[in-house]
Amino acid sequence: MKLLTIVVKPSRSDGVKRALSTIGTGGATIISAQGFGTQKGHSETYRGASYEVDTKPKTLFKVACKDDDVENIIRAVREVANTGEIGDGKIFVTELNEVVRIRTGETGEDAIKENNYE
Amino acid sequence: MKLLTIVVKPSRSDGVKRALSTIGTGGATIISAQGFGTQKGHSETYRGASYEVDTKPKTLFKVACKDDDVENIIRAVREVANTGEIGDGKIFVTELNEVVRIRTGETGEDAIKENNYE
Amino acid sequence: MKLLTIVVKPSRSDGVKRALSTIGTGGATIISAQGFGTQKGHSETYRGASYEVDTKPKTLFKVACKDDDVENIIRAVREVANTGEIGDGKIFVTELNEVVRIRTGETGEDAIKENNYE
Amino acid sequence: MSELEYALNTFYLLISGAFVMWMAAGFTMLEAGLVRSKNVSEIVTKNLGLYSIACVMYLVCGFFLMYPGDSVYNAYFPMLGSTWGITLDGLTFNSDLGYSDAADFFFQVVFVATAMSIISGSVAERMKLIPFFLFAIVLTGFIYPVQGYWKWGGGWLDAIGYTDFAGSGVVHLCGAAAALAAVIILGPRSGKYSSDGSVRVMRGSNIPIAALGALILWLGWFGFNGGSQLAVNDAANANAVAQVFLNTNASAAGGVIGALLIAKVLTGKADVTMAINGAIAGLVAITAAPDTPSGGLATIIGFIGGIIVYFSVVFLDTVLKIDDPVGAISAHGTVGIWGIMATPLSGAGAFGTQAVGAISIFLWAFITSAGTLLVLNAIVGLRPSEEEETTGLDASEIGVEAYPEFKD
Amino acid sequence: MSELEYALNTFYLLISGAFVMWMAAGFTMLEAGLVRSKNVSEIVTKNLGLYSIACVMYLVCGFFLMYPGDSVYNAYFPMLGSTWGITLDGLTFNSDLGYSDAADFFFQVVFVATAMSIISGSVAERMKLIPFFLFAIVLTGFIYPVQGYWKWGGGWLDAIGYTDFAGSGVVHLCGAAAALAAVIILGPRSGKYSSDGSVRVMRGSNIPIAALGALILWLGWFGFNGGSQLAVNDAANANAVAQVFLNTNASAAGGVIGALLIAKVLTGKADVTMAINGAIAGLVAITAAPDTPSGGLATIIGFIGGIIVYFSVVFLDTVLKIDDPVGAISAHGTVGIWGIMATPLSGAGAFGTQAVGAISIFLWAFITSAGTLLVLNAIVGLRPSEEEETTGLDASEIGVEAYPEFKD
Amino acid sequence: MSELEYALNTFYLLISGAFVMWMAAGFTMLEAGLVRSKNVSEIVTKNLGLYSIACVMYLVCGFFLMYPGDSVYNAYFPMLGSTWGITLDGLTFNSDLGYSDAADFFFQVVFVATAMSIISGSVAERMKLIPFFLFAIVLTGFIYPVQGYWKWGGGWLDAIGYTDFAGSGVVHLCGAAAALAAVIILGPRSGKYSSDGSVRVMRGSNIPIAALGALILWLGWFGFNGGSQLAVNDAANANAVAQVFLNTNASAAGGVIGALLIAKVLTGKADVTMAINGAIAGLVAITAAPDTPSGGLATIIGFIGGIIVYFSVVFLDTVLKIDDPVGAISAHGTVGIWGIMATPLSGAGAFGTQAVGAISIFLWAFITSAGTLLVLNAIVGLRPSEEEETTGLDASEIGVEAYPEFKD
Ligand SMILES: Nc1ncnc2c1ncn2[C@@H]1O[C@H](COP(=O)(O)OP(=O)(O)O)[C@@H](O)[C@H]1O
Ligand SMILES: Nc1ncnc2c1ncn2[C@@H]1O[C@H](COP(=O)(O)OP(=O)(O)O)[C@@H](O)[C@H]1O
Ligand SMILES: Nc1ncnc2c1ncn2[C@@H]1O[C@H](COP(=O)(O)OP(=O)(O)O)[C@@H](O)[C@H]1O
Repeated sequence: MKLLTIVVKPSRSDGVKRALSTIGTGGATIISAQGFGTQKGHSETYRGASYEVDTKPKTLFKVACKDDDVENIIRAVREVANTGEIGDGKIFVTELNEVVRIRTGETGEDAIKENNYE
Repeated sequence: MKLLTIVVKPSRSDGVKRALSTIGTGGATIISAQGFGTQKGHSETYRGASYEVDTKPKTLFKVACKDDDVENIIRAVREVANTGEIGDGKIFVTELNEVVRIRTGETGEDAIKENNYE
Repeated sequence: MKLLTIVVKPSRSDGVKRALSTIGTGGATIISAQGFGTQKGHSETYRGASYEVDTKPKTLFKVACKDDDVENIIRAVREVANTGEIGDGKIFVTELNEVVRIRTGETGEDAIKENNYE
Repeated sequence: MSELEYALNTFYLLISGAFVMWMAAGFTMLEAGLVRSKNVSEIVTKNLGLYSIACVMYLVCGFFLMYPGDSVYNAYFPMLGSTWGITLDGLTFNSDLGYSDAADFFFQVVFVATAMSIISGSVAERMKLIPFFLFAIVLTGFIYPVQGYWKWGGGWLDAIGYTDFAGSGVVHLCGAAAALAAVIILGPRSGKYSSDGSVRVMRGSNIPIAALGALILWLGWFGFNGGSQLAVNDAANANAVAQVFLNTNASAAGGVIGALLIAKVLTGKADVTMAINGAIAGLVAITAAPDTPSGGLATIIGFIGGIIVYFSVVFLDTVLKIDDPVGAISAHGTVGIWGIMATPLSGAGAFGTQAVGAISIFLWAFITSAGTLLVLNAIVGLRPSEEEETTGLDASEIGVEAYPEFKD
Repeated sequence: MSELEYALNTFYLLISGAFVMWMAAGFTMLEAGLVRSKNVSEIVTKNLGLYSIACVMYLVCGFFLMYPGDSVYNAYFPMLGSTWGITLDGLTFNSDLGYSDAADFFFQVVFVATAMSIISGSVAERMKLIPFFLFAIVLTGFIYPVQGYWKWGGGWLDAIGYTDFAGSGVVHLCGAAAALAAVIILGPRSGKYSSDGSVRVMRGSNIPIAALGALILWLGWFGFNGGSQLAVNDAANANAVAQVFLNTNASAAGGVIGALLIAKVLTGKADVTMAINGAIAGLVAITAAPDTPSGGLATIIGFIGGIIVYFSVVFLDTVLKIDDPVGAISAHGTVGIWGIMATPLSGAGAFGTQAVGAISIFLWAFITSAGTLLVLNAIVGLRPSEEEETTGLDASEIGVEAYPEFKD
Repeated sequence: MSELEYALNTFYLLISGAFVMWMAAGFTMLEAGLVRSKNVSEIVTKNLGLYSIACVMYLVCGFFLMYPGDSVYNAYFPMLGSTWGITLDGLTFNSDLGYSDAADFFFQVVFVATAMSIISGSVAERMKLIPFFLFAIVLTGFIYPVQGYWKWGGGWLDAIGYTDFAGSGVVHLCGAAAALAAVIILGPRSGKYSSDGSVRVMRGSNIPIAALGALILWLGWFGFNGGSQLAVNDAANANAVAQVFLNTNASAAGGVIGALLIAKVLTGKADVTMAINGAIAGLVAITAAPDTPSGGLATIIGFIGGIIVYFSVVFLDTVLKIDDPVGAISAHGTVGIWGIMATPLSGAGAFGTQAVGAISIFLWAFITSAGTLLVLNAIVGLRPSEEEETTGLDASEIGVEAYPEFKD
């Protein structure tokens, strides 16, 4: 399994959520973040003094998935989050040794399979 | 070493903190998050128009630990965070190559051992 | 490539940002967090009743980098974030299988190389 | 009239005016609380600016346009003049008027600002600052005074017997009609209505200050309605002012109950933003005749106002797709009409005349506002770019985040 | 009395009443600032609703119950009547009363709302909306007016010489006694006290608006106490009103200093929430006799009030485990008793009579409230489910988050 | 003068005083909105505390120092006395004064608090509570009353014909001069200016409550200026009060427009914090002579005040590196001087005399404040440790976070 860390512009966050639901990853965990990269900050004025805003707001998704799904997810995320403008974000792929579903104790791929309870 | 990413309901977050302290992981880093999974959102009304809340608040813990502690921590977390209801959360286990304690420069397991300074 | 998770005191966060920019990691993603470890909380009084604050505010950086840069980054971060006081934070190093730049679809080290577009 | 009576009347008008000035804070808080946080600094700026512009324009030409004395050449358009140079030297013991001219001006000027405040809420989150202020100049210097003259300056609406004690029509419907024109011309906020017809909810960012805004308006309304008796120097006037206070309060209470009840019954939740709109609705509804109903009837007029505002908000938002972030068109417009038409219930005004008043004020404000806004749109453009709107107007127009330390 | 004097008195009562109405905003902000953010919309709704209910109930029956004129059949329970139909036609130059009946009603109605506002803070975060509003109907329509009649309507407490200028007892202690009954019946907020007896601190979510609330109350209190002289038409009355303003302000200042000082000395920190409670304590303490003490004595009465409120809050919270999120029982109840008992210090009232007043008001309000609440609990249930309480009442009752964009 | 006139004057002074008391809420909100969230509880506490201290000190000695009657031994230092024991028994129909002595005291005491409120904003985020309160004792009990006596108590500034209707100098410049001394002695907030000379921007945490603060001040100023006529019992006085209301409002409006316009022209953004400072600047500018200019001239005086405050804020912050978080020194000091010097524009006061007034008040307040603060610094230390300052004074001084649930 893999653990994806997806960083996108906040305005694309709803799209990513929908894309992930459609693919059926079973879920995601979402965090507000700030980022910088090729995209630099910009300068603002406050009470006549100027200052640098050196980061931009981003949304970070943690998604656990089967190895096979990685490609699909990357494609789907790129589709909705790629505006062609600098600062669109990155996808980081890391190895996931194990997952546990707290409620049931299921492990491995079972733990992230969408289940039909309720 | 392993890096655990633990996602739980916010109401269980105090319990998880206590459980981790008891086991003596040496520490944790905690982040507010939103999540979706088997547990879907629900719909709300605002000024007569209804809308979907598609995520639920969650709390995310990052915990670095020795390989041997993984099992213990999973058990302890499940004990406090398992309400039997859908949405209780997941534990993700990934390999941790190296840790550095910024203050001392210690690395490896030493860096996450609780130390008695102060 | 490696994915570093760097936890520091919020007051050091600007310094870390500057250090990363100087080294030229190409970027970082930053998240507000709370932490505990060797450094415990402290007790406060509110309306005559005392309570425990069991965590301290921290800032978490996610930085993807080439294997060669890890050492440099650790050194640079320690330089700005090490106050010698307990609670200065940790650096966690994990393996990064793959990175994708959402905008261009570039992968691997290209995806995190600062590029000159714009 | 003795000098002392004159003095008491003047003092009473000044205190009333100060209460109405306070309504500027009410609108500012209400609107700041009901928009998203990325547009809060901008709406605050608009409110501070529009109030200031109203004060200057009314001094430059508005007051004289509205109260031209004998110099009016006809009953429709008054003659232009100026009160810019008003000084203490020119003020004497004006016992015909019964209070100081300067107090009169002050009491009137805060009303203009109220009318304009209604508009800022409706166009929130998507109208640029410069055209908004240019429009404020036209509305407060011209559009408002002309129809104000029709009724309070002794024009034709007054002549036919149209009743409007403190301005359900002259102030509230006028402002709401201008707001409606603006909202139609601007279109909804970006992302508010999807192509599939579904409505995206954009929630207010700070409910307690929105409620504070409503409570400020409630307090200010005692000056708004209570001061409109214009005299408190004998028993008859004092009794009238007292009845006005009693009824204004009763109607607002009725409005809260009406809106809360209907929201709870229809959705199961006691939507606090509807309670807020309900309070304002109750206040607007009683404004056309706060002196004549009994306390009980005032409560009922407000209660019905609260129910009307609920349905009007939902209907505009989800059926007509008219995007009014704070519900001002419903609270001041729809309910303003209810207030005007309800005066005959307590024997004040006749149904037909009231209808003529409502229609003519609505048309005048709607048409002149639409015209002005279309011209402004052609010259400077009313809307920010979509990018600016998505990022929030605080960043592009003001450069100051409202809550820089609170994550969103 | 001349018509002009009558007019001035009426105007003075109306302005005083408007200031007291403003206290509704004070309680709303105070309580919204001192609860956790997940219950802010709910407490705002309760405050808007309770004020409105108080206005209607007092119009329907409360006023007449409290001021029944000759029609009372005994000194304990006045006869029921109605002021629902009060209109301008019925108002004449009532020179016996000295001011307009309508102004009188308005000034009285805002007092009822104050009494009820005290309760909403104490039951915050854990009482359902519907039973709260039902209780508000009973308290404002019956419980408050009956004991109000005892003193201000000419009942037995007045006859025995109990002194209560503006209502340390009739308003504040009455509200606090009802609050105490409610808090005992409801129990503490879920999670507040652990089984091991330790107290969990639940911090207020917005300190500046809590402070704003206290400052609004401070301002409103000039109407509350200042208006209770009921006349300002000659030198003696004017001097009395002036002394009341001076003393009310001095006592509030003393309260802030007392509470801050004791907090700083005992905990090393100048707890701002205690300063807020201290201000209110100072105001409550002076309310029983704001006209008789010197400015210096008023300061000391407030100062002691500030110290009392500190210890009362801590004692209720940590020893008695009575969970009062905003400290209302302490500020209005404990300090209300102090205010009643302190009147002899400036020669007003006798110790014994004051004690009879405090005890009888407390018992009446406590017992009738407890009874009503137990009945409501049996019928509709007072508390939300634990799940709802943990999630916050904004979600389950109102459907509107107070601060949807600020993370918590 | 009849008793009724006396009564009306007294009532008018009391209401005016209540409006000025309300300015305490204005300063509290303004300052709470313009500091960073980690210092919000602290600044709220300072404001509640300083107001209370001002009330006590003025009662103990300030009032008598400022208005010593015949007992003054020279025109520079009045004799010490006390109003601590002021009671109703001592109040009679004082027809020479024309209003109740107690009302006079109340109206004066709220002015002292205003002067002290100016200072709290300037020293925000870096001055410890205890020395701040000790300084408040000295300023409100001694520094302010002495120069107040010079003008309003019949001292030498009054004798030479210095004009200061409501206190551009006596209140605002006095407060700002003390603030300047404090800011220079304290130094800038830690991290504000880097060694390379660059300025670090520290943004206000809550813009809507800062705007609310400005609007509260605007309302309160009607009492501040309007009440300073001290009588409203005949046509001449009533007209004067009315003109004062009109001009105060016009000048504030001018100030908003001036500051917004210059900000927009120079930076492209309509900085809302400058609009807020502009409103206050307009109010301060007109305060020295709100009765004599025409409405138009008042607007222009305010407009220029708005432009001055903009440049003054930027100049102090970026050139002189005087760190004034809320811009109080500019709004009350720089613009206070403008107000004093502008009175001859409407024929009130002579240029030279006004300059003498401004300079003497400035020097007195600056020097005595600096002396007091240096002594306090030596004894208790004015500044918290750098660690405490970085963490925020809420944690170290108050123990209560202002917004515990909103992440930063
Ligand atoms: N090396 C990195 N490590 C972690 N996050 C990064 C890194 N580089 C960029 N990011 C994240 O991706 C976001 C977009 O990257 P950026 O380089 O600005 O644009 P683009 O990916 O379009 O070239 C950044 O704001 C940051 O959140
Ligand atoms: N594939 C996933 N990747 C990352 N986080 C997930 C994933 N699936 C679920 N989560 C997180 O776990 C939480 C609970 O998961 P959910 O499937 O709703 O319930 P349960 O684990 O009880 O079946 C989610 O809200 C989300 O934060
Ligand atoms: N085992 C751990 N897993 C994850 N984060 C940790 C762990 N231990 C410490 N941290 C993080 O590092 C921060 C500093 O650690 P701490 O042990 O208090 O001080 P130090 O590193 O100086 O010894 C903590 O507040 C927490 O955010």
